Amino acid sequence: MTHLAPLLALQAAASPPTVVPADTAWMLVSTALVLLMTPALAFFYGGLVRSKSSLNTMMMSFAALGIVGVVWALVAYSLAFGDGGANNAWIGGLGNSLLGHVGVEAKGTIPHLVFFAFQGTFAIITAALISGAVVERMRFGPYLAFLVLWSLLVYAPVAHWVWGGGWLMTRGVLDFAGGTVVHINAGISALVAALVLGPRKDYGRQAILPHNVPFVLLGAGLLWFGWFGFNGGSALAANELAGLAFTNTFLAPMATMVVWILLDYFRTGHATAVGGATGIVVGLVAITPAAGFISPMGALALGAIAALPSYFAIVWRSGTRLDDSLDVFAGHGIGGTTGALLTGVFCLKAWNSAGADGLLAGNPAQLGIQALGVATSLAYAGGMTFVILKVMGLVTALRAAPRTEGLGMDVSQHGEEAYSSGEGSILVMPDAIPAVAPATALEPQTAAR
Amino acid sequence: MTHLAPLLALQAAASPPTVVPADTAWMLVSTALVLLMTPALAFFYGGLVRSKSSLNTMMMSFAALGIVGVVWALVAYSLAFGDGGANNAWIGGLGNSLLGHVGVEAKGTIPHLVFFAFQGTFAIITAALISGAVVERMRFGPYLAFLVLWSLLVYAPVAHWVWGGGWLMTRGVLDFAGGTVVHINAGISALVAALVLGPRKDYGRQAILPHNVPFVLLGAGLLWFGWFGFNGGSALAANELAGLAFTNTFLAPMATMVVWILLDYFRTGHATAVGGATGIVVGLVAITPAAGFISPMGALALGAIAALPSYFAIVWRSGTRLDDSLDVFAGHGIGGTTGALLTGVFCLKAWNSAGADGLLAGNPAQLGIQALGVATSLAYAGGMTFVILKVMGLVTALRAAPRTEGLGMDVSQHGEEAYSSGEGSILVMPDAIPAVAPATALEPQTAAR
Amino acid sequence: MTHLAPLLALQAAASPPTVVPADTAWMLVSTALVLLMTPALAFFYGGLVRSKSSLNTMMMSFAALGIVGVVWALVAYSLAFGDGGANNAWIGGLGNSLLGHVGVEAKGTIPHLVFFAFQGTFAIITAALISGAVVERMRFGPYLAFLVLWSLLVYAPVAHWVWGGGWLMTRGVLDFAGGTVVHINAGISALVAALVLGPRKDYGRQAILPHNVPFVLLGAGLLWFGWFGFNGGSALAANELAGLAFTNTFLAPMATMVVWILLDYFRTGHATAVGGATGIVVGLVAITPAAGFISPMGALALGAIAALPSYFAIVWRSGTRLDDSLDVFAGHGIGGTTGALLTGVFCLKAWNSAGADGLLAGNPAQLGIQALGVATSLAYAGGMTFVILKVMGLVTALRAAPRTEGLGMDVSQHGEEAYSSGEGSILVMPDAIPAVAPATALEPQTAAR
Amino acid sequence: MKLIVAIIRPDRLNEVLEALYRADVRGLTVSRVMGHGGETDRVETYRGTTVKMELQEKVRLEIGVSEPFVGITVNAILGSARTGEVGDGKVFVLDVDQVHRIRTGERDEGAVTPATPAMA
Amino acid sequence: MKLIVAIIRPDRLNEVLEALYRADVRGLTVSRVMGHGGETDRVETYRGTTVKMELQEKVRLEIGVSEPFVGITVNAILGSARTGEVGDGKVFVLDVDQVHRIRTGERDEGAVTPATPAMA
Amino acid sequence: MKLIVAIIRPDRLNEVLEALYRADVRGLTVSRVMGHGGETDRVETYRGTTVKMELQEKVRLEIGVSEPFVGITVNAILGSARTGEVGDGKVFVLDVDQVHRIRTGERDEGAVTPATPAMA
Ligand SMILES: Nc1ncnc2c1ncn2[C@@H]1O[C@H](COP(=O)(O)OP(=O)(O)O)[C@@H](O)[C@H]1O
Ligand SMILES: Nc1ncnc2c1ncn2[C@@H]1O[C@H](COP(=O)(O)OP(=O)(O)O)[C@@H](O)[C@H]1O
Ligand SMILES: Nc1ncnc2c1ncn2[C@@H]1O[C@H](COP(=O)(O)OP(=O)(O)O)[C@@H](O)[C@H]1O
Repeated sequence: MTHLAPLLALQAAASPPTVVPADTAWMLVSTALVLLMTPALAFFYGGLVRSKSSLNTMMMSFAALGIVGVVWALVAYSLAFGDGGANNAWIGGLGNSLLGHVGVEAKGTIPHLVFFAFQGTFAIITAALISGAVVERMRFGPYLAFLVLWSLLVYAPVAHWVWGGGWLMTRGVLDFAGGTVVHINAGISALVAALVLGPRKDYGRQAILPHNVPFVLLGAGLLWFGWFGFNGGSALAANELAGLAFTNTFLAPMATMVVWILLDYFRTGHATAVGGATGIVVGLVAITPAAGFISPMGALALGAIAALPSYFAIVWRSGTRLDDSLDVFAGHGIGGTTGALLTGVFCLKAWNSAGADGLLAGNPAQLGIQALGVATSLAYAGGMTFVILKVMGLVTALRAAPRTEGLGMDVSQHGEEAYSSGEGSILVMPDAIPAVAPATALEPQTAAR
Repeated sequence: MTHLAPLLALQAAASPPTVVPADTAWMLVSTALVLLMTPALAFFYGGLVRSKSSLNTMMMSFAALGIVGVVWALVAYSLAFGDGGANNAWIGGLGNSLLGHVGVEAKGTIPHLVFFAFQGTFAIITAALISGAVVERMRFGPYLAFLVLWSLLVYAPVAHWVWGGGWLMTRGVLDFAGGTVVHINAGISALVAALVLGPRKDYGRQAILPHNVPFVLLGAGLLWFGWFGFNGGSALAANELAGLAFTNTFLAPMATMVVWILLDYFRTGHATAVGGATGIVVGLVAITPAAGFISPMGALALGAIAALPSYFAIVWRSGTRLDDSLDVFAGHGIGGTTGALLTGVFCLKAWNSAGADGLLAGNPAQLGIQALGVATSLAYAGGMTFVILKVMGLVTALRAAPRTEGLGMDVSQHGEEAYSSGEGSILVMPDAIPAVAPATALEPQTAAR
Repeated sequence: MTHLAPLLALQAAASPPTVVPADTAWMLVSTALVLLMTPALAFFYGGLVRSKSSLNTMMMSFAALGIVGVVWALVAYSLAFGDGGANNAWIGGLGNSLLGHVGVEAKGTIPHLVFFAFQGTFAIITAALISGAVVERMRFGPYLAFLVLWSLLVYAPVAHWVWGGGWLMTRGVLDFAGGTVVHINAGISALVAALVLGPRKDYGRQAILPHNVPFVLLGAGLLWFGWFGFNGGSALAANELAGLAFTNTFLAPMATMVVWILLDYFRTGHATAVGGATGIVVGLVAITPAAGFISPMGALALGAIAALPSYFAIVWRSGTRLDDSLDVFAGHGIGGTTGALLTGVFCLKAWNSAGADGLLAGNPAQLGIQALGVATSLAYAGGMTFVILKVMGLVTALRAAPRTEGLGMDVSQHGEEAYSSGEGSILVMPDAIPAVAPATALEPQTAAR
Repeated sequence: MKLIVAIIRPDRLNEVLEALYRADVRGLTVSRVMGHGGETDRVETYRGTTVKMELQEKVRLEIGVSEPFVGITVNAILGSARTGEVGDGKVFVLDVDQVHRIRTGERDEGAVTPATPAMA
Repeated sequence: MKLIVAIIRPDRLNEVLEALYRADVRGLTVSRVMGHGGETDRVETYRGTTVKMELQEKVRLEIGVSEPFVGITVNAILGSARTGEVGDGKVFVLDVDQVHRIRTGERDEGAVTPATPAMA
Repeated sequence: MKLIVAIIRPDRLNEVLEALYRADVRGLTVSRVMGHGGETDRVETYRGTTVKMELQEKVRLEIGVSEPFVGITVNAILGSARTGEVGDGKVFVLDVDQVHRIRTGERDEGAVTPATPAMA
């Protein structure tokens, strides 16, 4: 995405770069849209778990808004997008840490701060995505620590390699809005986390059902809405490219949902709501790397094709002992991989001169380049996540004790219940109640008869 | 709406038309906003039905996002907005089918693809609106087939007549954002569908109550939010006209809600929440055709007036055997008619030179023209919907068997429940579990004491 | 905020002011975003109360959309932003009442109508905020009357003083997006309302628990999303200043949430979800007055600091007889005060030449000026709210009778329940059912076997 | 004094309430329960997980009656709750030692009104 | 051994629990139920539909006690659940044949502790 | 005829259902309840408010059986519901005067099938 910024800057504005109001308007909106995706994810995930762990699941997303956001501002942004000097192929420098030299002056055609915030929303949701693999068992404290470490050690470097001028970018890997940086990264990390933590104690023994499917649909709807900023905003301007990325984000999930519903129907005899919501998200994941590089009809095809690997991966996974609870790997890891590779198949310079021609345009090389990006991210993110969790496991327990797990994570981790009737709950009075209560001092209104 | 496009293009850009970034930014946002309206509708409708059919009701909206969206891209867009050549008065051509000649070059002042996507969101929600009349009894498969047929045979032609250069457009019918094309179309089709399918088995025998009124309020809130894109975006540019349409969309529902709450209060002694939400939606429906043609004070008046016919239509309908379950006709059919006619009363060239003067400005003729648009849509959409459903009824059963209906549509149509506790649900183990379970292979973390 | 408008107009557009499309696009979006905040508030508040009063709580926000919106259009806007002539220091004139001279011509760089609508969304949510202090006991009718009086007698004048060219504006009080006008105003009024009405009958006797914490999180997420329009839109243009305000609105709540979670953890041993949501809102409140005047790192600091006073105010308040039920004063009154004062500490001309230097930049005077704004708003809004409620109390009972309160406000005030199963509910048949029922006339489809 | 406990189908509740009303049985307590019996299980699928729902939604009625009302009440329920399909439910009649009306402190017959059938 | 079943108002539950606690009654089971009796029905309106709510929310207590506790328990409930308004509810006392404590397998008296009032 | 009422832990429900199934006990009714007993209370905090949760989630089983099944059923429950931790619950056995199967009108033994253990 950012490797387009200079080009766009040239097209849209004179050098030295100046802030273009129209582009700024669109990027402000896009940033707000992507920020909304994390609460949306909280509902998509929260609806899929049992009621007794729903708040914990939602908080795993909301907490990322706080923790990852702060880490991003303090140092991660600089590692991802700062100038790394000699080591720039590998990692950014610290020049922009503590928001140094990040002000309102133009980066491309928008204020640098807006670019910083836009990228921050990506870092936040990517980390939050992982939580789907460890819900209902991972302790909240260690999870927060994991968010910090993962953002610094996995997200920042990979984002730098692909978008920040690192080696994958120079290799010409195409990743318009984060198929590799966001979805493959999060997906493989989720898989590893699920393996390291092990399955929920009830997994495979009892039926664990979504406690609120409407929340899942709400999450999917808001995710699609926010994704227009995610992909459309990755053009970094309100131009034709944004229009293309936006429309492809409009078309691909439609095709995926339709195919998904048909697969559901033929396998189980029913088109399920959870399936429809999942299909939408998988379609959005798959179009993410391709959005600005392929044709709209290509997006329809890509969306339709992308349903298959993720669908069958979910079906297969559910029969194993692998408790990637909300199928983050099948949805984001495999969906992102499908999208990244198909980008190398469908991409056309005719639609984006800053892009490349792909397999169908007679350039199989691009497919290889895409595969390199995929493989790198799978290997690095998977390995590093394994190391982070194993090391953390040496200093603290990552998961709750079985009895705690049985009680539910909401009560055990947050001391709260998602839905309480208040029955049989006794108020614990604080020690001191002021003698003269203000309310009585001002004799309350007499009530209606 | 699109009959303004050329004019705006002239005002805002030089010929040959070029993409204007500011207009593109606004139209990208507007398209995202209108897309969000369909999930919003899913909640508005889903909250109004019984829990046992809530997922099915929501899926009737979500499915439209997939099915209608794909149909729109393949052929419906071309039928509605393509050049129909000699027959252009009646129907568009196939030149834009499969997105032929629909690219990033400017249509008006925005990329053609963005115009296509914006219009697509209208086609989607219009079809979804109809579902409110047949909830809790129509089988899902036939419903999906109906979506396809209706979009092709009803939506596309009517959209062409009014917006695509068809005969109603040349007659000077004013429909800024879809009072006729969207709301009257959907409303009358809903009425016919309710008559053809017949009432729910419990209708008029038992009390059928909304299972989740907060969802109804959530839907209404998100619908209003999205409607700013619906009406404001129908200016197709970020200009004064957009500002006018936007502000009228801000004012009218306020007046409708206030009047609705008062009517509720005087009739039942209570201002209800369902009533407040319904009032908002009716106000939005009524202002839709008028948004860009009348003054803000006119919008307040229109909103206030529009509450009356829809309100009393709902009260009357509930006493009959006509099970238009969620009052789609009273809300959208009658609300849209009120708005379309009042457009002919309040419209002023002073506010939109591309519009017309109405009755109050001494031009009663416009009211007649508006009536023509209303009558045409009522007759054509009503008749065609009747034919579609009767023909479908010959090949398959449109509604579920009474016992299935009693069981609830969620379990019978989707094999799911909206809210499940998992109690007494036995896991059906898939045949094969891999001997070496990965989780155990990697010895899970020992848990906290 | 509006005191920047002229300046921006000068920067961005030539005189006579003309409408700038990019600024218009951003302000249309911002207005829609702020409008969405009121439904969001309905969920934030509605989730925190008991199920039996949840609809009433939500309707207290939704009703403001109707009532306050209409009052705003009719006269309040004119009082706040109209030209007050000789008395302009105190109150605006009536020149813009009934939207007189409010059209599509430019005010600053956007259509005047858009400015009107944008400001209207502020008036609406400010009034709605107060409801959090009187939920579960205030009668709905008197509440609606209070909304009208409060908007006219409190909101309009204070908005005029600070933003409409009144005396506080000339004194140089900095309030970028409403720390004083919105949050302190609403907070102190809520405190007074809670004192006048007195505590809920169960308050301090029984545990009153949030019935739906996911709704609280949904509300918080949508509030944050909308707040980007609230603060970012207060630049009234899509420029660098908007980027600064936007980014500060992105950063501050993150710091507040993190600190809040830590405080929760150290006090109760758990990081709660309600706490996380509350922290986000408090951070948003605190950054509101400062958003366009301080540096991003300043915003992080301000957000972190702002958690403390509000947090401990809530803890303290809960031990008293003061039933400010949803802690509007602690959250908005104290949060707004913290923000307004810290604006005087952190503000820098270097970031906004239209602003001022603050304490840290060696200008303690600004802190004094800020304190003047705070004190004025506390005194005026508090006193006037007291008078309004006491006078209303003379003509009608403000709160429901204890038995009604026990039954719940949903049934008593709205004749509805939020979640009904329909069990044991008997349909009350309307007198007349048409002999020939239309459905039967058209012999319904025979159903599937 | 007897306590009659009946398990019925949710969608027969209104009919049963009406039948009891006609039989002059005024007081009763209702609760949502789930039942297992001869009905065939529903199958549901959530992503890769397929589950068999062994419990069906039922409604439980609890009615304290004086001896003369036992037959009347049981028959009212049997008549109004039957559909003839598996899953109609059961009626249990239990002996009661004491009944108290909380409001008045009345005991036994006095606590369940009317104590004798109107037409008797 | 007796099983005491009480139907009370939801908003009296805390008082009743406290009274039972003071009466040394430790074990009990609570459930939400809906009751029909002498109370006047609520009327609600949803759009054009008007409905009469015939069932009121109530809470059901189920308490297994040894003979010496029967009177104490019933009186604790009667005393704490009463408001004097129609709708206060009922108390039923049923005979119990056996009681088992699942954890220990203890039977009857042993299964409900304490078996005899402290002050006795 | 007896009516067996058991209060168990929610997370033992599946095991208990399976044990009953193996014991040939086919019909039963289940409901969610909340119980108070010897378990330590949970503490929760909502903003400034701290509360003690005195009630634990439990599941209530109601099973009508013919005499020969009483022991079998009780033992099946005792065996499958026990964890050994405080909070396992109770089993009550009540006498039943009559049982009716609504669908057929069959009475008593006939209403609860099977009336005698398979292996008997
Ligand atoms: N032995 C029993 N004890 C308690 N409840 C029972 C018993 N048998 C059946 N039930 C209840 O009655 C319902 C219907 O019983 P079932 O055997 O399915 O149909 P039928 O009563 O028509 O033979 C069950 O769902 C269950 O709730
Ligand atoms: N005969 C009965 N059997 C079972 N429950 C009853 C019976 N009569 C009343 N109840 C329960 O007691 C509640 C209060 O009874 P009601 O007659 O309304 O008031 P009161 O007990 O004060 O006369 C009812 O809502 C119902 O739940
Ligand atoms: N006397 C009683 N009457 C009715 N239910 C009881 C009684 N005692 C316990 N229970 C139920 O059994 C559950 C477990 O009882 P408890 O005393 O906590 O543990 P245990 O049975 O292992 O001693 C309680 O939560 C309650 O639901």
